[in-house]
Amino acid sequence: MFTVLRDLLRYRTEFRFGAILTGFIAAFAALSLVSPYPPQDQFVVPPDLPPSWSYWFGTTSRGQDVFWQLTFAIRNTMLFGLSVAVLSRLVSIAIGMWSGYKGGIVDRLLMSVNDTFIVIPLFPLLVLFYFVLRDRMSWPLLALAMASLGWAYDARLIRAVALSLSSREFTQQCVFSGMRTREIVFQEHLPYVLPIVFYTTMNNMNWSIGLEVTLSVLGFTDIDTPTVGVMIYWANQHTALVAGVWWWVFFPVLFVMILFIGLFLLAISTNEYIDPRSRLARMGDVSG
Amino acid sequence: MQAYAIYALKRLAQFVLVVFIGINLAYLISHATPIDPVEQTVSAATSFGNASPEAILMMRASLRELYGLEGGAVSQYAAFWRRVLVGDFGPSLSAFPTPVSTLIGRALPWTVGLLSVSTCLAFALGNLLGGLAGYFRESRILKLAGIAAMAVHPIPYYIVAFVLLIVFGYLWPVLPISGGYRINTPWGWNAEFVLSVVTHAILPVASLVLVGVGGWFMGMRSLVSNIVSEDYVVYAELAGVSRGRILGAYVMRNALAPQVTGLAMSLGSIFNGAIITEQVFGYPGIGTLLIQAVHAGDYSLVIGIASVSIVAVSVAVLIIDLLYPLLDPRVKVA
Amino acid sequence: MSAPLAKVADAERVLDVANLRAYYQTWHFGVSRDVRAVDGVTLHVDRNEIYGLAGESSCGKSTLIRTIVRAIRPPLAVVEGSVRFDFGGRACDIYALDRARLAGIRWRHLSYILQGSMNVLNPVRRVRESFVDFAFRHIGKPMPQFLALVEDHLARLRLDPAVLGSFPHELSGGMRQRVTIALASVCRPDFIVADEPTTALDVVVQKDVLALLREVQRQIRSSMILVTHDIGVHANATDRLGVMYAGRLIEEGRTGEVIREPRHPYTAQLVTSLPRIGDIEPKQGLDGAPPSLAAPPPGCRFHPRCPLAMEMCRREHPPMVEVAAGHRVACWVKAPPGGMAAP
Amino acid sequence: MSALLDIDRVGMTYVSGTLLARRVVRAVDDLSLRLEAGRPEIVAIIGESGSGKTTLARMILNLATPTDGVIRFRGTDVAKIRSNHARADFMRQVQPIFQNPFEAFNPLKRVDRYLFMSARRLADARGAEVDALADRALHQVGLSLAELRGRFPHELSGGQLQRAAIARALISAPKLIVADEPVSMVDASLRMSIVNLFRSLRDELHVSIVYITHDLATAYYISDRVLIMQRGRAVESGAAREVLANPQHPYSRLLKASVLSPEDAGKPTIAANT
Repeated sequence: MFTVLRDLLRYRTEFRFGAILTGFIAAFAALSLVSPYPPQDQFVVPPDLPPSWSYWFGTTSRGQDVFWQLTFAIRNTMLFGLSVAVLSRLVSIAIGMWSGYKGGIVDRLLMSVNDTFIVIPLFPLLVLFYFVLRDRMSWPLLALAMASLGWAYDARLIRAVALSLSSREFTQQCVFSGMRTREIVFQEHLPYVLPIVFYTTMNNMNWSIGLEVTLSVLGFTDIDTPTVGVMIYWANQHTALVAGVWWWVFFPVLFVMILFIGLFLLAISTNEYIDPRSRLARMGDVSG
Repeated sequence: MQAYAIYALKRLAQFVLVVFIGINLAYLISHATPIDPVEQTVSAATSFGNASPEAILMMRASLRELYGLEGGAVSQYAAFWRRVLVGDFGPSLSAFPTPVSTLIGRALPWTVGLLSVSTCLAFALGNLLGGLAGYFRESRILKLAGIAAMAVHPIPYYIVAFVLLIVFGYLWPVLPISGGYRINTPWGWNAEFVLSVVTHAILPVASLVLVGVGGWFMGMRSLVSNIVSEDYVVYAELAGVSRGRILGAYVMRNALAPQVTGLAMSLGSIFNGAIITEQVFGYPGIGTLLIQAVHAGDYSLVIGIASVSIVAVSVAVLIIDLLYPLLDPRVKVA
Repeated sequence: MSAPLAKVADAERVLDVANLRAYYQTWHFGVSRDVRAVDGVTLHVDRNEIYGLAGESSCGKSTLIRTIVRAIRPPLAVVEGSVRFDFGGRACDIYALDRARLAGIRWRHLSYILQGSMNVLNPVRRVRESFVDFAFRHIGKPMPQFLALVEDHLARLRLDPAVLGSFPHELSGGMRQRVTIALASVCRPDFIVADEPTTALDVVVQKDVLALLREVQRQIRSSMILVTHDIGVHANATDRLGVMYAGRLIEEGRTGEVIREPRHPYTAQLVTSLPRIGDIEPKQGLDGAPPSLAAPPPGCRFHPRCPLAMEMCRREHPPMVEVAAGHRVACWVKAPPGGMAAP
Repeated sequence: MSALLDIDRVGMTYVSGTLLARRVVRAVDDLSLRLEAGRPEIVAIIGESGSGKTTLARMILNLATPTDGVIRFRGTDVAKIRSNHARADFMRQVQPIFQNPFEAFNPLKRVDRYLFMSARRLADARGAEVDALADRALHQVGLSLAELRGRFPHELSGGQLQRAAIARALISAPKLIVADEPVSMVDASLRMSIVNLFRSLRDELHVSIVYITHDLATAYYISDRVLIMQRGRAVESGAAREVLANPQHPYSRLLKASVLSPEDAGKPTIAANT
């Protein structure tokens, strides 16, 4: 796994860019630990100041420093995306592996259900979820709801990998070497499954952060915890753009876009790397 | 023909499953909460102050019925399904006494129009450019197009729409940024009205296309770069078949089938995008209606829209699935 | 074969390959390499003959024919040498042609039969459309006459014209390969390249397909290169045989002669190790493995596995030396330059 | 004499598709074959693609369960072997060799790993015994642990890999080896050393071998008995040399007539079968 990372960093421009962008945003989020102001406090600085040397990203109409506010927002947004991604991985890995290894009727049934979850439009369901919960809506609940709805596409990808692995000849060789199923899965197959898991994790983080931002901007979440979406929500509530307080919107949008592109680059470059053909070429298989 | 019938039956079964699971999810979400939904809804709806006392009484009564709180679990569930199957979600609470179905019926054509135009545009544009980029790998312009598509693609619909709104609404206000047509324009097939519909659709369509194009572009490009080394393409090249014919009838034609499968798979998320985009531009479709309904605490409308969305997307997927064998002759024997 | 020597002398050459080198030049995640898949091959093919190309996996035979028909794309590149065709007086260097002239030659004069895999024909097009795509522009006749001509051609090859209406996946593997042969010969080309045409087929079908291939070649009197690793196929279908090892041609001659009296130790080993029904004599396999084409050994590339290897073999690679009429061998021991051939 | 392997009127029916589009394929039909214990022999199962020979191999290895009939190994119904212990015991005695040596090893793992694993799990070796066992098995196939240790599959040739696969199968001292097209992906110059190896396994290690192939010539060369299959059924069987020298069934005759022999070199007068 370490050599994989080293190779990717060294030879894939996309991965390097992705790592730099994501790392930059993560470092920015880490600054929230040394923030001089608690995130919920209002009117700690003069309101509506444009970016300047004392307030790099300006201040909001609620008297908050955009820079420090944004460190919290980015941190919460990233943590949220990460929790959804990790939670939904539990489902998609379990379903994907089970379906792919079992095959036959189990596979067909699971994939029918799986395709259903891919097709169903989730946004109206999430809105309904908020509608029912209203004030009781919290970040953990939303993360749970999104994780239990957003696993299907990744499960399909993981299943495809598991399916092809289970029918490879070397898997039979392992069986007849006396290896147990658990060992085969974790020792022999894991190196093939991990990259696809990493790829889907990055993609899923993008997806969940995107939905979170959207729901927050509409006010369909817990609007007291600062996230990127919630910041834009409050800016809209104060008609920041009409009032000319553009920095309140500009910096959150800019940073979240950088995060999206960073995660996306990480995902696609990994995906290209795990292409078996490129892998074999690297290992020095002679062609022709 | 018989093989096609079997294929169609399978797709139909999948359609039924999608609707079944989708509606059950909606039921589960709306019923499996510890909160008393009636009082919650009533207080939410009245807090906006747009309901008359008469409407509040009616609301309580119809809410009891809507939630089916009188009956047991089974009859609640049955009542829920009956409403979905008949398409009768009762009167809207915020626009009392207009039926929910009328409101949805009024909004749906806008959404369908927006969605079909932008999806077709994004699909056609993305696949065409992606196909060219995969085939002519050395082209600089196509490489740049690829980078641009990759940069916009991962950004969520809301942000892209929002940026367009800022650019064309505040920085360079040349296009209408709200509504589906110019207010006070008489409805009908006159040039003025049609033109206003078109100009109002430009920004919402543009934001959907901007996000959508990247996915198709990248999907097509990677499919094509695999297909160009398939035996049948190599063979046609050896035969001196013209490049245009190879790209069209051999490479793109074969890449189209998986892309259409991808289209069916991603309709759900495209629909999500349309809902959000509508809200940004105040487009009079399902999405704007849904968000208004939430703010107005209109339970029956929210349930109605969620259910109709599930059914509508499933129908669209079914249509694509049923047409798919036209594209791939191998399906029939499978 | 009892062909008179005179025929060899005045035979016209259709293909002339001179000192051809083609390398795969790759760069992957920091590892750059030159794979010398074809390394200095000289051969020629005469009119109306089937030239067989034998060799084991990754000996460069597929690369060689891809290079011969200019079907190469990066990372494969021609480093040195030339490939010249002569289609009835119209001589040309295939690497000197522009796009349009090359397209004009393809299929009309130079056609191709690929390994009988599932995907040789476009899966979403009917067989008829493939015939139109490949051959219509060369025939120069209106569509109805063209299709009539195609049907005649199929009938001559005893194929049911109904296959024209089928999709490739509706045909069996053997039928697909027969259709491909008909497709490759419909323009009566001067030269056909057949790359492992029967490898994916069952033995019974393989024999029928080979018979068809042979018959087509006799009918239209074209020349052909037939590439396969299967010596049995060569014995039954080719006139002359070239044997490749690690990117080089090491022996060449009349098929009967090469198989019955192989000179090169590698060819000898290849032929004598073949089991035959009715023969229970113990056979031996070769030890070791073919060298990596990225870092081939100096000298004769076979020397690490050769039972006859001597000092010279380790230093310089042997030239092709004619040991009998039309029989050339590259071996310091069996064919030393200057004619002191060991028996 | 007791049977080592007793295939008793075995059949295999595959049902593919769903309720709506059922397709039934009879892959193996009413097939019987018996290998005696204490008399090691090589039995070749000959057939073309779709003849059911690979399905038969899978059933013998308990990778597929017959839909009719019984396969007994030393008196035990193979399909009833379920517990981990019984499976390990079965694998100690019956081992497979696969067709594609490049596919038979995980390209990301070292080849010796599988030999050590077999030694530990199937031969209950510990510590230094593991290396010793692996080395002994490798010597039996003409390799050594010294040249194999730490090597990845892509660093070895097809012939070496196939030998390593055979060595791995030998570690538990099996009584029966089921080899499914073991040389069809191996280059011609290396093929005979592998084929000869099977012969020496029979003669020196007293292993019985079920040799599944489409190649009549190697079957003639090494096997004691042959069984020719066509569309799931056995059409002819008997002593290898007799059957192949003088086949009786029309299909066997067709197969033999289709063999392209190098004998014919120089008289390319190939004619179609039909």
